[in-house]
Amino acid sequence: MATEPLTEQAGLQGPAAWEQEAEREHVHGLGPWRLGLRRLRRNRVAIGFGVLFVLLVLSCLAAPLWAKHVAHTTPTENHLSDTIKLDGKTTNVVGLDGVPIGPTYQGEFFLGADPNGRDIMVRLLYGGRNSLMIGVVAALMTTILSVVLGVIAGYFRGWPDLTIRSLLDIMWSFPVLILGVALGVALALGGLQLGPITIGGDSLLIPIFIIGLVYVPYMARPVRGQVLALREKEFVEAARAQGAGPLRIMFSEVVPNLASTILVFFTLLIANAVLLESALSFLGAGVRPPNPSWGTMIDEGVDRIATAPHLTIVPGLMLVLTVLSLNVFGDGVRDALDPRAKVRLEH
Amino acid sequence: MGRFIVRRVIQMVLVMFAVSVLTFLIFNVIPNSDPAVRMSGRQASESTIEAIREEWGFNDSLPQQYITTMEKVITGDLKSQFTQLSVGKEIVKGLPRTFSLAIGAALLWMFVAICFGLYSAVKAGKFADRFLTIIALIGISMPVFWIGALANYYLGFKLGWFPNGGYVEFTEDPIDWFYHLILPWTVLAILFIGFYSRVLRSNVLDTINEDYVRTARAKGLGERQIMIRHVLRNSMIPIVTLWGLDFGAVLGGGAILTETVFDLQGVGQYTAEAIGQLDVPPVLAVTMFSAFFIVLLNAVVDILYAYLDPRIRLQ
Amino acid sequence: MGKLGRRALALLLAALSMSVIAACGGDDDSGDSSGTGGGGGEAKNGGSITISQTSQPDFMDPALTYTVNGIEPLWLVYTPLLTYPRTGDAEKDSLVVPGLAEDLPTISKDGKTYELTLRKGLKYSDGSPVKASDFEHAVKRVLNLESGGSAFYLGIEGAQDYIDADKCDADIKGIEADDKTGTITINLSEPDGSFSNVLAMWFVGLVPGDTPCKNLTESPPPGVGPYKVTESVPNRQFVLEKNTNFPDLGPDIPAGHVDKITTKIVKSAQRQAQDVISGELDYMQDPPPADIKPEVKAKYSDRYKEITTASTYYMFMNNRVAPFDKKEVRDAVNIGLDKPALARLFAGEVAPGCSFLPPGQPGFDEALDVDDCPWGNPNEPPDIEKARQMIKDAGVAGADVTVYGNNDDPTDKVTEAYADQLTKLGFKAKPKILDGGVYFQTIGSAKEAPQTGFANWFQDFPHPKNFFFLVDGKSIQPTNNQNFGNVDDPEITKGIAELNQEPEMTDEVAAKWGDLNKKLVERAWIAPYGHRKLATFFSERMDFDNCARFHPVYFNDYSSFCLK
Amino acid sequence: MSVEATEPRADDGAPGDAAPLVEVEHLKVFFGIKQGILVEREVARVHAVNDVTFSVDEGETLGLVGESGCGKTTLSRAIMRLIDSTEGSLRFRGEDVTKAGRRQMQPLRREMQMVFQDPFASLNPRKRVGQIIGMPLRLHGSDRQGVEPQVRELLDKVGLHPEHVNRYPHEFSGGQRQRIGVARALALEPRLIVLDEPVSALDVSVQAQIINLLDDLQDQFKLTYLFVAHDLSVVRHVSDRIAVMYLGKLMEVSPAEELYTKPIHPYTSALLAAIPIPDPRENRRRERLVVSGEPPNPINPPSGCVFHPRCPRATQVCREEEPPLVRYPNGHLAACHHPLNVSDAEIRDAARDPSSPVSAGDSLPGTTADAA
Amino acid sequence: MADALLSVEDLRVSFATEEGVVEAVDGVSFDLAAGEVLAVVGESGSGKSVTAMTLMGLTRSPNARFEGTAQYKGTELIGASEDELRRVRGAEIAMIFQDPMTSLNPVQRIGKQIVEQIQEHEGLPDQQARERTVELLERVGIPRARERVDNYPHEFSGGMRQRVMIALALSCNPSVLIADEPTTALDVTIQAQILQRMRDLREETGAAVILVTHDLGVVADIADRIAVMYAGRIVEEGTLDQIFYDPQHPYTWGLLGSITRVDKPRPARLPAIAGLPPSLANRPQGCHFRPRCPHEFSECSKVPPLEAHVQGNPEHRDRCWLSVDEKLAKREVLPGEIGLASKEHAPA
Repeated sequence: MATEPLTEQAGLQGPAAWEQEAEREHVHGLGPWRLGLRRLRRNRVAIGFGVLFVLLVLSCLAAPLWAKHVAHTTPTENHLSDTIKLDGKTTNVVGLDGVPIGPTYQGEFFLGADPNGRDIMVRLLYGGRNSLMIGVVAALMTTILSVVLGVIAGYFRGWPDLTIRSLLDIMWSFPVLILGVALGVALALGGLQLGPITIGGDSLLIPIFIIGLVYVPYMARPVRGQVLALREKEFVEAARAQGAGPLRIMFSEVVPNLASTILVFFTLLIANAVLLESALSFLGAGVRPPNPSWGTMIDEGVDRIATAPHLTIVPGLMLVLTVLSLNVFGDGVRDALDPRAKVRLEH
Repeated sequence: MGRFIVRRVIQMVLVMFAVSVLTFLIFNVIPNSDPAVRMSGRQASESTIEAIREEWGFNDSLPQQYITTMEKVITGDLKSQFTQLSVGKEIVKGLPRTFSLAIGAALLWMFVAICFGLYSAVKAGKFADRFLTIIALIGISMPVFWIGALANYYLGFKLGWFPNGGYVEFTEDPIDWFYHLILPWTVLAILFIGFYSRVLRSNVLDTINEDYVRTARAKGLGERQIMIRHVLRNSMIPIVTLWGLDFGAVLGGGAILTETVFDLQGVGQYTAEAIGQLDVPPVLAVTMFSAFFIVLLNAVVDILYAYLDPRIRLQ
Repeated sequence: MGKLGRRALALLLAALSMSVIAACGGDDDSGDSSGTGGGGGEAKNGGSITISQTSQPDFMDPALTYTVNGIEPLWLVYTPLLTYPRTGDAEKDSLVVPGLAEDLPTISKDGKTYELTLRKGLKYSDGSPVKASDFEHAVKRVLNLESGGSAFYLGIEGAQDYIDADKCDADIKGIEADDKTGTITINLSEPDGSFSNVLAMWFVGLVPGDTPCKNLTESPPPGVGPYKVTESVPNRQFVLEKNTNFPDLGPDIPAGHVDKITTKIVKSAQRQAQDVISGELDYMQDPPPADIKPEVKAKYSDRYKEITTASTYYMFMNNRVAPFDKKEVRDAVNIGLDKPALARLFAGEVAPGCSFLPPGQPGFDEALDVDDCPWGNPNEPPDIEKARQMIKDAGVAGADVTVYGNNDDPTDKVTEAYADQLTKLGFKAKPKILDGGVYFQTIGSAKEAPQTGFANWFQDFPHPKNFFFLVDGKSIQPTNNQNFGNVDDPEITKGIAELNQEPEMTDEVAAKWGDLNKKLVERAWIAPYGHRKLATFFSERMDFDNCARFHPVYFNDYSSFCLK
Repeated sequence: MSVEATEPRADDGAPGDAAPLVEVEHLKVFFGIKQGILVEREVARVHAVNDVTFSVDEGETLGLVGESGCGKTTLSRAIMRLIDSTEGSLRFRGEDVTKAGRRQMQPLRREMQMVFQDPFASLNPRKRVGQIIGMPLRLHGSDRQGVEPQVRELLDKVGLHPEHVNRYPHEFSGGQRQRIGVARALALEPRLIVLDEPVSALDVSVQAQIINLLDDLQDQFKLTYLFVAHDLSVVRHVSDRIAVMYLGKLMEVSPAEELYTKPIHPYTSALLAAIPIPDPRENRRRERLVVSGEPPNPINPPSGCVFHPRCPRATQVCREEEPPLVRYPNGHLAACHHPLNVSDAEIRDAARDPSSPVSAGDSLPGTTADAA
Repeated sequence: MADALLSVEDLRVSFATEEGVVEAVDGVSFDLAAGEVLAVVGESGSGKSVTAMTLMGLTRSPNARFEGTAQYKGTELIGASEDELRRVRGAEIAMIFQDPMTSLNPVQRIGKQIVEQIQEHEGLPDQQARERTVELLERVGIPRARERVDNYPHEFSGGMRQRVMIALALSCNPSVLIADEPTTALDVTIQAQILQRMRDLREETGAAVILVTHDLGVVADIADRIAVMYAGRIVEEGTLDQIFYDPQHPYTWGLLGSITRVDKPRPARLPAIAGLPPSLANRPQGCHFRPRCPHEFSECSKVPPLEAHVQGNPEHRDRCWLSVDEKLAKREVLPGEIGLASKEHAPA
């Protein structure tokens, strides 16, 4: 971490020979952050997708506005027997045979309706809030747990390390999705009791908890590895030589050096968490109806793929767009800051 | 090498033990509800719940409960609460299908990912690289069940290019077997291709800058030889570990979504159904089973790895 | 797994007892075919067909199976002492006739003793002779295996003692069988007007007396019936082949047409429908899924029909919990319930109605489902304004209501729609979707005290008793309660008790049940909204006109299937 | 060649005005090599530092020299109490700190500081220079406001601009960074500074600058240095005495100039001979003795004298008996059965030094030489 | 020089980096005669390694730009195609790298790595190539070479690996050997062994050597001629004795002066060059050494040419505006013994 990793990232780089010579006399070099930012800014695609992600988040946050002022409905309001004027013709929102209308591209039912006659656009935005919320909070949970565990294991070594590492190794042995599913099934009924806090089985906190947990090994292991490397750095020895205690060393010497890794992981974790949420929901072990999320919407839609393909395609595209924007942006951030961070995914 | 293998096998057994303990804890300790009630599924009477409690020993101490559970798993006495069918038998029945899916997909994704990753790395920074990068990222951004459902419906049913899901035994008709698996293989591979090609690309770029590659170049070797003998082989080593994990996961029924979408009725789909029914014993068994597969594959890969990379053996 | 696997379960398992028995095949709104065996020509014999089910039958064992997946094939393999005819005439087919018994039972005056005699010379499919004592053994298996059907046979004297003994070969005091004469005497501890129906259930289809007391799904025992099971691989397929040892039981109980029926388990209902369209499958046991149905109806109506079953879908309203403790509120819900809207969620698979008793049940009055419905014609939009006003008047507007439902398709959608309708009536309603696996258990718990929610029932046999226990004050329990709304109308409770004593279903008794039904509906104890339809869909090579017999109790009759 | 005579100095605490600042007695540092599944156990031990005894007096500079893997860096870390020693004792200004915990060390940290080898790794890249140099001050009680002027002063002392206080390490060159490292070590006005290869990562022209700086600071602040290096030519310029290590053991301890002119131990002599002289003619004149072989594995050090497998003078006794540290005139110690550059008389007068390893034999060179 | 084996003319190499364009090599010219040892000396960042590697085409990358020529036996190296270069690499010009720990492929047996090169250039059958490899390993002093040929690099110590690297470099009898800091990563006793071996081998093979190093001790040991580089340029070039005993450039003075020695009494104070090496991306105008030079004057803002100044020594060239006399006068100020020695050996 100490020397700037000159990476392969598109564009500028010196060959190995040059780096070797340059390595030792790096006068007035750029700081890792500045360098990262500069690289990132050059990566227009990544920036573009980053902006797209922000737009997606903003539009999901604006869901109530759309619902109230454009669609004139709520995410839960049924329009089973309603009709709507389309090109002057009166059309059932839901046909007698249960087939809902497709996209109208007008204010109401912009992206069509679901079998309950609910406005897909409205549900899409509200569902996005849930999906994104789960993604962000779960990623946050993973990050915090991983950093705490990784730092403790990497810094103290010995038995705390052995314990944490074994635990992570064991968790690592489970396929992400199956571990998620197992937890989902275990928690579906009674919910979770964490000390005095009880979380109901259909609470959104359950998928957050599950997703936040299953990715811990994927982040904690690299963090631990990095802490192990950092702890051998002379500046950590220097701090110890000056009498700094373990806590101070961890927080003021080690953790700041993890910042770029954390940032990279966080972005990519959100993407994976959103994706895992959809998979768990699809399997019935994630978000429980009636809470909408993109995963549950796809799950509901797949059954009507022949008569109402928009039910599957629309939330799926939204999901892909969101995850893709995070992945591209995250990839850009990684290339700019920490080219070696890797996240494994579910199947 | 012999010692290494023995050590690795002992380690594998220990990890499997730990995995079984963790699985047991997930199902019997974490939940906030009576495990007997959960286990008994739908329309259980008090007496059924009581019988299950008795059968699984939920009143006993935890270690005793663990032993009871493991006895059931190992002796194949584990039965679905829902169908009363032996979970072990059902898993065995699903294995050929799961293996067919896993092996084909794993070969496909490895092959394509190597091509993509290598090409991308060689063309780093150029248009081809950026294009492949975006393709790869799209690949890892698509939910398998979504793309699978769309492919199945549009390519399988609407256009009729492929069978509409389902599975044909290899022994019955190898060509039809292959034909039925093309879509599932492709869909499952898409995600891995995306991921592996990215990892390989970055590994290759790391390796290209290694001193020994410079040495190889200074030796006057051709670019192709350098890439294959020196760069690719060394870049592949970390990927083999990853591959072991993922291949193990898919072998062990990890491809729940793909199997379900294409109605392959392998171990994964069996799990998916059990989830839908909250049928605990199959989920417990598959969870343990798939982790065992990963642990096993991991050990195999490590041994392979020690063969590939002689440095490992000494550690 | 998405809905692919769940939807089929939904249909078949949503009912409390999971047994689905249809009635009244005449109520056929899909066209001219009445589905009788004698339509336009002669049914052809021979050939093999391949059909499909969405999920493995719960058990391939007559003593245990309690899902339509198992019953539909197995009732043709294991004929009980009494049975239902298979003639194609719906009315006739819902009346109990002698099966392996020579005649209908002789019932003692007090209604407690049933006497039957086994026909002579019967042979199981494996050639072994049928003995009178095999009946007792069949009952023993039901009781010993704690089958879901065991409750039906607890009325037999000594049944509980037998269960407590926990030994397969212990004696059931109330059953005496003489293998020489073939006489069978059954003593009940209390009279039971539906016991003949109970004796006609597949649970007690006769099996050899040495059949072990264990789940025989993987090697079903021989039985007496038009077909025998020759292969059973759980979750993959099972095969029925013609039973060459099937004795002549009279014209109303015919043998089958095709020689071999292979049933494949295909998890995706969509795939099944597509395969039936393309001819890879000849018949699907489930109705085509909502997604494919428009196409099926449009293009393949010549091999597709829908029949309303003896089932009722209703919302329970817990009258022990506010706000449904007020009659005005329950009235208002009945008025405001948008039945046609809910029917759309079933993609037309529900016939809107008001009656609790479904068509086909004695006492069913068709008028109650249409014009005589006290809450307005169920086929028309409700008077929401009126209902709103009533709720306002009752002073409960704005009350929080949690609406229970499960995640089976389309129950979840129904629940959400119902919650939305309650919201429109002035409540603050929120759906609570539980997993299908635990739903009925949860709402049957007094601790949970659910306010209102989804419920339904499919008949086990054509007797109103089979429906009325759902609203019987005596059946209220703290757990596993099936009277979800805690309905305890003194008059109705008393009426049920009295009518249960009637040994025979005379027109008079049926009319009395009808009165109870009307009272139940008028007093708004529950909010029924319709009866479920099922469908038959054949491949092109099947002879749809002559061979699609629909049985009022057991649905599609495989023994009628034939090729063109 | 005349040597500016360093006063003969008794090593074992002869009466002087000051007690030794650091005393290391029979210090051993072994690293366990752990292996195992889930539960790890020690399968082998690296004998990094193997029974070493010496002391550093106030104000002097002790050079500690040896090739990579000889244990010199481990020894310096052990003295700084950055790693635990396995056996032996460690005293700082008479106080036993062998097992001292962080609390006990805290006040002593003021007095002992360290400068590290790698100017890039020794400064936290995420912290500003001010924070880096200010950290020891903050740790020892200064408040935030009080620190900055001190930091500026320190920067000035080591030859950097005080304005650079808000810069990050990456804005400096290697030499400048090493100055920052020195400033950090100086912050608490310590008595002892352990310098771990402080110049080996620097270019020749910058090396000289840093060595000069260290020299100046020592004069200015009366510092005591423990100067660890692999390069005998660099050590020479700063050291009063030099200790030569090989495979975890002390081979020779000598006043600086005497070591270069009169190396007693064949290993020292080989080291000196191996250093190429940047003077072509001198080089051509010089007869170079190249030692063959490579240092053995410290997991399994050779028996007897650890240098015997490579030593041109090795005899049977070298394989069998570990030579004690023997005292020669001028406070010159060497652990060798077949010493160089000593007269017979000196051999006769030589005595076993108490700082010899416990496992060393008693035979002195004279006796064994006859035996050989 | 007409008889030069390798002739480099005005070589310029620049790289586009994150921090702008860096001129790593800025107009380097030298000739290498058959059998001679040319030492390229300089501190890190002086461009010495880049120069050496550029000759082999090892610095080629999309971000690099090259100007000038390098002729090897009439073949142009700088603009050569990869195929042409491949024929030269390993066979005609071979290279030894600094870090023996990373320069060998860790997952290939060392024998194979050498055989690979032999077969690439000479197409020998396996058995013959293997025999040659064993021979080579014996020649560089690896004991039990026949067994060890099948070992992996990690089974060798650093010194042994460097011997393997040398064997590898010599395997096709190259005419030019480029050794880039071959001993820097080694301990001093091992370094001595390697240097000795290199000296012996050089005599045996007669290969010309370009030795890239920062260590003047090594240079004094082995070199025939020296080129001193500073910030991308050669600032002084001459024979071993010329550079050591009659250095002309103030930077060379500083370099020689700041060396610590074990064979002479230590000076009270080390003579050091003041200031910092110039920033790589941002070098001073004119003479690059100007900011650190104690003798800087107005002329120094122009780039001094590399020319011979000392009479009668046309091969002794330097880049300094001072006249020879001025230098002689000023050099006395520097107390380095070697530099002073030149007085005794003043040009005749």
